[in-house]
Amino acid sequence: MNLSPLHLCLLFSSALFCIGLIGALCRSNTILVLLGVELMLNAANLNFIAFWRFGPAPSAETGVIFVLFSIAVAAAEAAVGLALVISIYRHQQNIRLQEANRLKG
Amino acid sequence: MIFVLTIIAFLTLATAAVALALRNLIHSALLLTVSWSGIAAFYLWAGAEFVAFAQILIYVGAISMVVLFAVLLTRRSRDDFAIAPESVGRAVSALIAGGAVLGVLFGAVVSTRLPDPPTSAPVVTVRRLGLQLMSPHAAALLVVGALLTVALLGAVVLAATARRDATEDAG
Amino acid sequence: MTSLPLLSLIVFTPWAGAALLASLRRASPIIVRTVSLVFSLSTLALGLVVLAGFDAARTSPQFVEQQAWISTLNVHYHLGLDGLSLVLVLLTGIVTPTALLASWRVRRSPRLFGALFLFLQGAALGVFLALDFFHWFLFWELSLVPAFFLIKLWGGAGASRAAYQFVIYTIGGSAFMLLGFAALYVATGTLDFIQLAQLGADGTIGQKLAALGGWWPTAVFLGVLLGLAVKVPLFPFHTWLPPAYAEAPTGTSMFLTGVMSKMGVYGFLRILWPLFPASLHAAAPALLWLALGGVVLGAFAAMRQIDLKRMIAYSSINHLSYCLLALFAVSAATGRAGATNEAATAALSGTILHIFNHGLSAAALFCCVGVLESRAGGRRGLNDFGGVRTAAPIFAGLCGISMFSSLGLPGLNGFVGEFLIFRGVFGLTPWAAAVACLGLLATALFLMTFWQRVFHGPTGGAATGFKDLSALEIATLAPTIALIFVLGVWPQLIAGLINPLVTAWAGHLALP
Amino acid sequence: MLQMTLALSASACRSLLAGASYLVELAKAWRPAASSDSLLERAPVMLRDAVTGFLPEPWRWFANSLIAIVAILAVFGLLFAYLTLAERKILGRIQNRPGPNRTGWFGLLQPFADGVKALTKEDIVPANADRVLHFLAPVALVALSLLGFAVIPFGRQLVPIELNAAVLYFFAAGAATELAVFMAGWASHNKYSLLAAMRALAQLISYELPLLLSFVPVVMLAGTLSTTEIVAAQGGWKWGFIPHWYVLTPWGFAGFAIFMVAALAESNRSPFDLPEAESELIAGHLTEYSGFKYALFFMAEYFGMCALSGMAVTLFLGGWQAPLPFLEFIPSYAWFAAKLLALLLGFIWIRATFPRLRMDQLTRLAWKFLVPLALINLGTAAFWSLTHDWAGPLQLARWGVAAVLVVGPFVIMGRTLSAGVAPRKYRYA
Amino acid sequence: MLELGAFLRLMTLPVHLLWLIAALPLLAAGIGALTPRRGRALAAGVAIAAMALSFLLSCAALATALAQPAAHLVHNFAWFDLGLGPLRLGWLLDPLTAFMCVMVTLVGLLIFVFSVGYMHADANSTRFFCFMSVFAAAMLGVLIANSLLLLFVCWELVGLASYLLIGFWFHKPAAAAAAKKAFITTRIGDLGLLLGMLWLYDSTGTLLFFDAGNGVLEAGALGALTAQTTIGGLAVSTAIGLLVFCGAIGKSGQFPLHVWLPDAMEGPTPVSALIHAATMVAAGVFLVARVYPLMAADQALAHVPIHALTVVAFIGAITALMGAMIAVAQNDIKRVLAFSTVSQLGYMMLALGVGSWVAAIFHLLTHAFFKALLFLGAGSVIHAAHHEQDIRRLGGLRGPMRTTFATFAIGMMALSGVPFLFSGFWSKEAILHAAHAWNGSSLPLFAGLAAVVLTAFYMTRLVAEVFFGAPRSEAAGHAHESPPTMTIPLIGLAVGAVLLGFLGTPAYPWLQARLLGETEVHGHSLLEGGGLMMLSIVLVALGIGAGWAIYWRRLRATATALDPLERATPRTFAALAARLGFDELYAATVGRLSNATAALADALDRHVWDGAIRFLARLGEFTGVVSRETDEDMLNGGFDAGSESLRGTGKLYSRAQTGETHGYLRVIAIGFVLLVLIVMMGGGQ
Repeated sequence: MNLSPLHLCLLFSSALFCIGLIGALCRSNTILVLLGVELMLNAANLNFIAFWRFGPAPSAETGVIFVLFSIAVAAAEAAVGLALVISIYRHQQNIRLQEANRLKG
Repeated sequence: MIFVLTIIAFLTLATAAVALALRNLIHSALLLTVSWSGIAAFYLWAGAEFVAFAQILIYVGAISMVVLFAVLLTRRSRDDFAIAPESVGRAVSALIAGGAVLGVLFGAVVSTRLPDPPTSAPVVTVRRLGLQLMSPHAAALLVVGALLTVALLGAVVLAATARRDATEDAG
Repeated sequence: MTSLPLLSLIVFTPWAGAALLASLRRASPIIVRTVSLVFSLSTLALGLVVLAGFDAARTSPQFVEQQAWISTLNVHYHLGLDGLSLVLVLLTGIVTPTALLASWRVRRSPRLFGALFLFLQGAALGVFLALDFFHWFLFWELSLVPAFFLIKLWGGAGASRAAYQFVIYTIGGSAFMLLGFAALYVATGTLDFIQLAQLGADGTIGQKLAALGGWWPTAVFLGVLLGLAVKVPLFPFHTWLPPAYAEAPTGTSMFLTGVMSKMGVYGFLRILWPLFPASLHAAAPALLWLALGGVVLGAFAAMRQIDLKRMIAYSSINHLSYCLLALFAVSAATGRAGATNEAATAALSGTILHIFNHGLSAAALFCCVGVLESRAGGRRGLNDFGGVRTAAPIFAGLCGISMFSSLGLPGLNGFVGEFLIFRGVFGLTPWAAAVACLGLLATALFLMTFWQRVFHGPTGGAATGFKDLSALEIATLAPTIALIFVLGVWPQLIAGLINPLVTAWAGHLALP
Repeated sequence: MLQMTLALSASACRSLLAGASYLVELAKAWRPAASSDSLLERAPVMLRDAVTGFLPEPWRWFANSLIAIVAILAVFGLLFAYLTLAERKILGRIQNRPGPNRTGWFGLLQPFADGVKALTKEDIVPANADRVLHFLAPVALVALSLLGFAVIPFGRQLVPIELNAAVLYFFAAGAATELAVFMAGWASHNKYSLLAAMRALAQLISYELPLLLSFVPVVMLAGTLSTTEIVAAQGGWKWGFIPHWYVLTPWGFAGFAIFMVAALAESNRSPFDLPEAESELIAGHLTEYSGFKYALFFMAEYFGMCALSGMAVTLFLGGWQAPLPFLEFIPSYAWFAAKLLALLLGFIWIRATFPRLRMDQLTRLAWKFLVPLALINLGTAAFWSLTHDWAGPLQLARWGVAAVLVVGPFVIMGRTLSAGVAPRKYRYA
Repeated sequence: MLELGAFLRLMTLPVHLLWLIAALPLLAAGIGALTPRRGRALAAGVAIAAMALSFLLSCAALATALAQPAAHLVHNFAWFDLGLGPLRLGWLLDPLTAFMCVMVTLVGLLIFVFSVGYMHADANSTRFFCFMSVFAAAMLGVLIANSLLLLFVCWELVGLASYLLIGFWFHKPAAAAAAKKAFITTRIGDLGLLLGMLWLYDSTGTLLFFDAGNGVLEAGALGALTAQTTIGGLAVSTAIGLLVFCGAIGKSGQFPLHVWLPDAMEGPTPVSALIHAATMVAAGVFLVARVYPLMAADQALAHVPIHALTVVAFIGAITALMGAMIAVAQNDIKRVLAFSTVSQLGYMMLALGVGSWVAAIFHLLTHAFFKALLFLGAGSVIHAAHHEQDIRRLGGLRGPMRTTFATFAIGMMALSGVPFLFSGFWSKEAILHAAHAWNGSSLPLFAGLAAVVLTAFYMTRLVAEVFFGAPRSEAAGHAHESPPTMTIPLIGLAVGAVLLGFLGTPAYPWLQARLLGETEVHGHSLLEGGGLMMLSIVLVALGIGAGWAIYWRRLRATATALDPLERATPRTFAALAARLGFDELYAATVGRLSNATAALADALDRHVWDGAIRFLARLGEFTGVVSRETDEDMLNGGFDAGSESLRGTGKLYSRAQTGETHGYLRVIAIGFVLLVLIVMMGGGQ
């Protein structure tokens, strides 16, 4: 098996992604779920950088710029998500995700 | 340099995993900052200097703060910081699902033939990045600016308490 | 030459003003009025800027702005200005502030009033400057919306009905025009006026439409004609006009007659004539009769009106029919032996001058009737007054000047346009000019009756305790009156802008 | 055998050659004709190269870095020590008392006495505290404060790391210190500590914004994030005597002022020292710290102050550039030091002069005054940059407009601000 | 006789400055318009000063014109650009213009002075002087215009001034109605003038009278106009001439548009004197005289149905006779004079028609003086008698008002044509001679002779009723002489009414010669054509004698006593007193027709056109109702059933929505895995 650096980077990011996924799946605390999602986002960013760094045309900064935007979006997501957490807390006095199901069909 | 990468990756993965498994939320958040810094280090290693510092500035400087505030604001007493253990069933199902994804991803990555990396690391100057952002990606930049503003306002509106206590102005 | 998009500025500054007014929720009425006045004045200011850079010797559009807009439809954002447009822009720039000043005392929601007015102004300007049918039609229809509300919300007792009639009638007409242009687009693949005019000049439009089917050219021509005829209005499509003008508030009446009625004539000159010269030529003898009907019957119907606003409205029909009369006479004479370029030039110059002059004098007359109405608590009947001149000499003087201008007294602006129209029409179709003289006579009759009943005789009726004009009202009327004098003595001011254009138009007389 | 001898001699020759070439290189560096810089100017670099020059490439880099770190630690450690002394002496003079004057001549040994005292004091950890974090907090704080020095050009060639995004790096490192403050407050397991930490965080976050915004014009005008290039962009003189420092332009002056105010707040200096003042929440997050950990916090504060001052010098005051052409013979690092010390003196002076702000005034100042001002300043700078080709009388107009853009908002918003100084109405009292 | 202008030779007025004559009164009008009501002295002073200056300028212009009487001095300029060429206007100076200008400014000056006294009690006298100045400016503009268009412009402005001045006391309904009537009636004629002008413009391409050979009154254009024929075989020049003459009919109160002129006496008396006696009404005569080459162009043509001048002659003759007849039966002092004016204008037209335009102008000038004199005298009487105008209620004013009586008597004798001493005699003789010499028809001559008798008769009646006998009302009893501002103009005009005649006696027809552009004056014997002169002297004597016999001998005793003629032939007298019923006739025909047209137009609008639209609207409404019914009953029912079943399905699916986020996440993860597996399996092939 001949793994290039790019392979390693991808494996790394997949692992990070799955850690985030498992965290988001098994924890019932909304904040932790959010953190898991953030990790998954980071894993995606990692991929962008990796493909940019080891990709065929690294002269174009597209990957970098994409990550910049992605980070900005993640920041927005975190801010809104945590604000939602706080308002959920205000409603049900805890932040257990499985209890926040009032809109179910 | 693969060696450096390996260390970084290991550190990052470990802290992330531990952070998501910890019972103390504060510790989780703090550990995650380490993980994020690791990712930043990876960026630095890959030559994306600007992104690395942006990652630190935003994740370590801002998001972690917000998370910590959120944790502090959603607990009644100090002892609540540690949260009750999760149900075993869910943990198992999560592990199975996550494991399946991991397996699939690993399989996919390993079985894919990727092009050989270029010999030298690409150089990206901040100036070029700025020019790229301002000319071809200017629209996206504006949209992101608007998004951040809206997110800021939205977060404030969501998190602010309704003002019921005008009478308390007696001072 | 500056690279500023002047024409876009002209069109959209009033809309910006409207938006600003819409956002000024808490502003006091005085601020609202000032803001709307200032924004409406922008047209005049920008119009003068354009005038400074305007090359009167060129007949093609100037200050052109052209950008691809909807490429699948071959639609361009295309603005341009020639002498005709410039004259109309200047007219709008003069009439709108005057109308807003005349509405200064509007109590009911001045903010909405101002915003709607500015919106209306912008739409009218868009019509005068657009060179692509697509947004020309947008502006054309958009002008109806504010006009509708201005009539309905601020009008008199029958305003609602009049507004509905106005809008539905006009939209009904425009619908046919839209269909016509749809067919035109299908046939030619362009909606650009300049390209279409070129196609129209060499008869390509007719051939292409005929390729769709034998009756298509006629149908398309009739559709477009209908849309424009309703707007002007051409006799007998004019029945919406008297109630709409009569029921509208004073300022709106001024704008309707001063600017909006000109949109129709503009359409005739900009669209119908260049695009369908052959069809118009064929239809012109019949249309000539309709225009004569408007001239004569409009004036005679005015004699019969008790409501002063309706009277002035009918007079507007009469005056606009003069403009169309000239155009139809020119078109009918196309290619006929003995039709001289001099006569055609005079007729077309007269049309454009008359558009401008009638805009001024009719707006001033409506303003005067508005003053009467406001003093008499809403009454504006012919017999409600008497001896106003004794009580209000200044008002009588200014009203008299606008009246004599409308009547075509030499030395005032109204005469120049009428004289040129008559000169041209006489040169092309003498009998039509002779018949149209009846309209002149009837105009004199009803205006004299108006003047005699309202201003002369012993003071009585609603004229008791009549106050003379306030400084504000004088300021409202004075610029218009001054222009009436100036243009009466020095018509070159306007004529100089359109001479080459009109000469070029008249040069197209010899058609295939 | 012969082969072995040959190989040995060859390697010896090679190393000899290497040594010779090294010497030649050194000599080249010494030769004055190579550059116009004076000997004194090049001394630090030459000294470093003399030490590390013989090492192979990757190691040399490593060693250079080490040397830089050691140098910074030494210089700024000493500076920290004597800054505390200077502060106490100056405060004393301003308050009409002598200040420390017992330990050593003129009190010069006082810092060392303090250090010894701090080292020997008992290290108290509260019973329920989070021990790890309680320990990590001061360490992290000092470490993060030190990070900032890495990109400040102390002299013409004296920049520890040449980074493309140096300014960003600096502020990213600065932002991370907030974490340490939180850790300190939370780990102490003390209500007041936690509250004070939250307050401190609020203040730090609030002032980070004007701090960042105030230097953006500099980046805009210089067109780079690299500190060395920013300093280089400020080189030269107009008409031979007015330096091209950014502080000497309207927007630069405004930016400098905002930067300094925000820097005061960021480093918890008076009059923004609420987080750690004794009379506010009993010294805040420092309550449960004593001994050497407390000293570390103290040290971190002074390091932060120095780093921010150094950044201010770099961004606005022309870095190591001499103020006048004929003063260039004085080495660049001396100029840098002079400017840095002047700013530090300013910090101390301000501490002695201004009363402490209330919490609400503090946040209002940040959000309602500094941030809008900085934003407007951004516009001013944009105007400045767009009008760079204005000459002659237009130049005057350019100055006039820019000055109005700076002074106008200052006056207008200053009025609303002073309205806010009126006694507060307590909503949650 | 010495050349009148011997010393005037020193004065010249270049033609390009001719406009100053008209501009000065216009300036005065502008000042008057801006003067507040109490600034009466200023307004009057400015108006009189401007008029005096204009008079001096006119004298200078006269001198200039007389220096080369045959030339038409012109100054043409462009008004505005029409694309293919400028529209040109111009000033014209020839003896005709110059004489008219002098007359208008002189008479105007005297009347202005008179007005100061007459109007001093009126609150609006600033406005009065303003309007009078407007009139003077416009009238002078008519005179100096070298373009039919410019003439038309000023012509209309004259009409406007006339309108404003007739309606000066607009609070009186009669005055307001008279003003409107005057405006409308003259406008009818003006439309003819407009059409004629358009035709002329279209045919010749210019409206300039004289333009170095290109003007419409010059041979080239006239030749072209006579060469073409139009409807009914008329020469184009005839048609145009007749249309232009329409304007003159309206303005000069000729039959059949004379009805407005008597009503115009509702205005202040100076207005009647200046506008409706001396100048404006004469503008029609002037117009025809001005375009005389055009009117006379068809004379050379033999095969035309009618010559333009023939029409003019007959219209003039009818008007002269009719006016004189009606004047006999009027009781209002101003109306008598008004119908006299109509009659005299008819005389002038007659003169024009029979080919002697110089005689017409001669009579115009003399008539201006004596008729202004008569009107001002009447004004003096009215002023003294507290606005009593009915001659039956006056009487016996000879004693208290000596100056007025003397001057009025001079005017009366001039108008009646008392021989040798009075100007009216000479001008009237000139006309009668011309009519006698005309070979078209002798009817005009007879009509003129009849009018001579009647004129002498009614003037005698007027003087007898007003000045002799005893006062028949209290107002007349308290009458006293008017102030000098009123009497001095009377004396001035009286002098003119006497002397002016000697400018044109057959022995030394200086005026005629100069008007015709001759520098030599060919005198004839005074008694040449003496037979006609004797006849007319006899006729004048007959008229005065009849008046003496009927009115003077037996003076009226009371105001209510019947007129002797009325006693004799009540029906004729009634018909004449009712002005032969023209007003009623017009009201019954033209008025009713226009009202019917208006009603028709209005009804068409209200019922036919609007009805059609309403019908269309109803149709649309009906379609809407049908469509709604269809929608509600047929289409909606089906949709309702469909959506009911959809809702059931939706409920079924909604059970899958547990609301548990983890569940969703898990499903996503599993779905992702499956997707990747499928792709990989598929991609392997």
